[in-house]
Amino acid sequence: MLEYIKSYLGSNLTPGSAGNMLWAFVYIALIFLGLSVAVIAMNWLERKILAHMQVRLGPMRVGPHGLLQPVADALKLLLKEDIMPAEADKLVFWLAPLIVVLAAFAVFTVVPFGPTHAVTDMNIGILFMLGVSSLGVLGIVMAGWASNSHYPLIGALRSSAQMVSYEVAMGLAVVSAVLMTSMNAQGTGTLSMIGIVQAQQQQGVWFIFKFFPLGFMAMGIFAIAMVAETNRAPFDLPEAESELTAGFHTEYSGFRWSLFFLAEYSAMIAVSSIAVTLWLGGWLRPFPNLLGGPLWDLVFSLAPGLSFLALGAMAAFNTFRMPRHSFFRVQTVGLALFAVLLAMIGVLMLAPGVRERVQDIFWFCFKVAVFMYLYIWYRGTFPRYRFDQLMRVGWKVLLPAGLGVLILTAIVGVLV
Amino acid sequence: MNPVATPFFFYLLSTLAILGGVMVIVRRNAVHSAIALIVTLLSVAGLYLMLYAPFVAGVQIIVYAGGIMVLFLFVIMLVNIDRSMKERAFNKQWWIAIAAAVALGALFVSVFVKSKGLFPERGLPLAEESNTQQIGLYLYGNYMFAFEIASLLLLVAIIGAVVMAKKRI
Amino acid sequence: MVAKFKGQYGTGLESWTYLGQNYLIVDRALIPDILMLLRDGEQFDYCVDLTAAHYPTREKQFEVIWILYSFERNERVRVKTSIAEGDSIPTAVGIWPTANWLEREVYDMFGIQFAGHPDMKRILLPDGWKGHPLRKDYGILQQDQEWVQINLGIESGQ
Amino acid sequence: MNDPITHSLSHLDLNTKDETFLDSNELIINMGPQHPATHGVLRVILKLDGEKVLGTECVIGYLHRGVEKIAEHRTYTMFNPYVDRMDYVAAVSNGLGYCQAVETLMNVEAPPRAKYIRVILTELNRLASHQLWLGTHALDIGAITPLFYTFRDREEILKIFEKYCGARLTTHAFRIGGCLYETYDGFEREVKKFLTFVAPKIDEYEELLTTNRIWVERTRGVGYISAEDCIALGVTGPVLRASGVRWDLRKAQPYAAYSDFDFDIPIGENGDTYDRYLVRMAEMRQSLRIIQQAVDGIPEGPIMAKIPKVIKPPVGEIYHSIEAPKGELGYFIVSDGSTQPYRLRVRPPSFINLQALDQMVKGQMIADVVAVIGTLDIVLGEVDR
Repeated sequence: MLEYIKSYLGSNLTPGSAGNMLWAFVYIALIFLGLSVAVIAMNWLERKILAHMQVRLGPMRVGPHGLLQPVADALKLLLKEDIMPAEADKLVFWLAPLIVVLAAFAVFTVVPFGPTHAVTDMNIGILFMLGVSSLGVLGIVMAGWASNSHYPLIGALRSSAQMVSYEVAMGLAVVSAVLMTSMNAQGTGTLSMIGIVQAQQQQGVWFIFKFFPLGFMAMGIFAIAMVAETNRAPFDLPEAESELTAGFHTEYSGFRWSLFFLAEYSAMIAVSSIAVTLWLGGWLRPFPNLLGGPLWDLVFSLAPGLSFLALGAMAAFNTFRMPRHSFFRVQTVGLALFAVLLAMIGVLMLAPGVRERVQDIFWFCFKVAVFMYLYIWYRGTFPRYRFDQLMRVGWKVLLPAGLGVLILTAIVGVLV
Repeated sequence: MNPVATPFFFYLLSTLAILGGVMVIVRRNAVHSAIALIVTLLSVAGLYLMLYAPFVAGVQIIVYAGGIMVLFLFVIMLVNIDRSMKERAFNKQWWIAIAAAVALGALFVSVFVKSKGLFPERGLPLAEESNTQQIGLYLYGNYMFAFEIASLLLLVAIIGAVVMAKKRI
Repeated sequence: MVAKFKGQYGTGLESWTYLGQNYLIVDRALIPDILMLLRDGEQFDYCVDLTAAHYPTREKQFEVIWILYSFERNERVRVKTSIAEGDSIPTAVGIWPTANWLEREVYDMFGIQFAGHPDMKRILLPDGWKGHPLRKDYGILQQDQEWVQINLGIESGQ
Repeated sequence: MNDPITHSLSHLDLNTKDETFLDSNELIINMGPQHPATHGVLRVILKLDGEKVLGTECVIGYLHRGVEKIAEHRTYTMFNPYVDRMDYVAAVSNGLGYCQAVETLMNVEAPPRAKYIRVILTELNRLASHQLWLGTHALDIGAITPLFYTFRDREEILKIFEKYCGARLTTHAFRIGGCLYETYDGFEREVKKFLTFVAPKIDEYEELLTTNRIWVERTRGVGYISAEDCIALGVTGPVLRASGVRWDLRKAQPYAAYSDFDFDIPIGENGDTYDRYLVRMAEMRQSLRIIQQAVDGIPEGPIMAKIPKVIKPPVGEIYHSIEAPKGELGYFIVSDGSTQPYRLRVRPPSFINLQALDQMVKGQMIADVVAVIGTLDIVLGEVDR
């Protein structure tokens, strides 16, 4: 048994590729945990960042600076009465959130957090990701129909039309990135997520900068389409609250609703991971060419630890800013403990041996976080598109642009 | 490469596919039928994976389960389910349908029995790595003409659909 | 203007001014003609308001009032007519579309029927309500208790 | 009651079928009375073909309180606070209209200082009303941030109100014959400070929206109404002006001290939601101009005209209207010489503007219904009274 466990350590394959079931399960558990934490953190961050954009404070009551608010929300949702409309189609109503969540989580089996940090390396990785994430819309459509109510139905209709439309543009953008992977000696590309990042490493350029501005345009198309795919502002028509109250999940409440919530945020993380993998060099650290050499390697490997230390310092700073009143004592202590926790993580990540291993994951998560911030920023800035405008953008702007970029990429690739 | 394709998975996926297929025709509610069809399509995708055809499996999921079925559901949702529920699911041609099904089954069995020598005893050792590339080479090399004809047909279908659905263009 | 009207219609029409505001008192029979004439001939193209008042002691209990405005002349005029209980009055929807809801409100509040109105039903009160609240014989605390009990499931709305 | 959804659907013919090849079902959707975008308890029954609106029917009256009936049972003074409860986001305007109407009926005039105070507060209120409109309108169209910006700045106005008369929303700021309260110490300073504070804030709202492509696409050409239709439907206020009619009661029939001030009437050209947005934004700036002039030129003197303790207007009737933020707000008062109005009729701009909804959204999308309800700037308290 011990041998079996040890046999994987030191391997340079993902557990799935190495055929090590145990470690594959460990990875799955880790990703599931990490994702749940990320969704919870995202919930808090979105509310806080949006609040600060809108000249208000956001959650401040539960825990210091509202840090425990997501936990309280989760508890509330779990304990809430689970209402199923009397006229609903019970089976489909029950199945829909499950499908959405399954689709959103299943894609993470191939997301490469590092050269070996993925559950498995599928040779059709990107295809698998697109395919499985497109299954999520089935759940949305089923939810809208099963509620047997008009607003959810219209939400579901909108969402199905929207997602099918934007998948086309999204696919074209992805293909142009996949074409770029074939710019090597053998002339064969790859669909494997890890392979795509390795291709960027070999070619010494992130695909966003390759054939400038083609790579950039492809990523732009993807970045717009992915917002539409995940039903977020300004493309949040399926759940446009001012028109359809809550769109397809109007009739959902409690735990079932929280599944939709979970799925929405993990789908956001999933599509951001695709964008990061395809164009932003996945787990690769920035400026490998400009700032190369062992010294810079060392400097960049310190980044994860230092950023956690910085977060810890921020928390500590805010600890001192807490009002000196007995009412806030528990919160102040909590914030201080949180600062210590962050600092300890930072110190741990600075330790040699650890820092080399975590920096892949750090850079990947950092890039994904940039996209997540963009999501919040869009939401704070843009009004909502109307349905016909949304379709026009999808079919008349993004699709021709995607086709053009694809053709140009192919031509440039042949010429170079 | 360890074989993942154990007989257990084969039987599991086939059973699911067949069950799904049966559900498609016996359920009165069209949405339930569509969901059953999705189960069938996904099981078939799993079978493709077992045949070392990951690309086909992926495309099956994207195109059929993710794209076409969504459009199916889209249309079904607009149909008055209550009315179709009241109508009899089996209409008067059921005995023709059974005859056709029996005939088709007999054809399959006879082909399988007669040409047993054609099937290899074991799965062909296909190089998994180059699978997708091979498909690309075949599609855009050997079968270029057929592929383009198919795409032309689809284009015609799209135009036809637009003409039929739109009042004025 | 008034002189012209008087020449045309004779006695069915009187004009008054109170605190600088002009109004015409018109016979019920002349109403559609006068309103049409005011719009087309005198550019009173904007019907500001349409309302009524209830005088239970008079013989003709209701007074219907049109308040008109002319953008051209920057001038207001009120047209008033008296009708008896149960009488109907020709609608002005064809002259000013805005009269649609206003007439419905007058019907709702006073029970005055407007003949030819495309959709004569209550607007502010629920459809099945009994009584017309702005009549003087309708008490301020009065409610359609039956309606409340049936539709709201409570004993009383008070 | 009848069938909850199809009841009172007389003019929406439910049985006509679309003549397309694919015979799609028409949906009847019940929007409201509990709905995030109906600004209160408005219920709109929409007849849809997919996303397209074939017809609408408004069901109103959920907030009916019988204000006109109450007026007949209260003295003129007692009724004054009730008018604040109609258009509760522009309570000062309502009070101004009512007080002026009764003053006209009694043939008295408020002293100049009171008139100036009235103008300052009414224009501040117009600003607050437009800010609230902007925030909720933008929220309906999906931009959530302007709401918080406008509420932040509206708060400053409400603080001034609170300091002046003790109430923030239902102010009851004016009395028949003038104002009850003299301005507090530092009133002028605070109003001036507010003016310099809020001018750049209006630019800030515009920065977020005016050139925002999505905003322009969502509003340009949406909810079009021509000047002729506006007049025929009796639509007034910014909606009328956005259709190109330069008509504002403050200029056409000046009341209070408006004739003393120099200001423009902004108008639009296209009569669509975008123009209405621009007109209201420009109106905010014009309000600032008026307030500036009023604060600079506020005269000294009494704030209350000589009126009897018990208000008993002579027998007669009067119609008086003012330019409220939403349009022409009129009061028609019949006096029988007693202390109570014999009949008091309010001409509510929201009620009459709402009538244009059906015409404005026909043939457009569901999302536009929300935008048009927002752009009409209705307040259900005034629609239902």
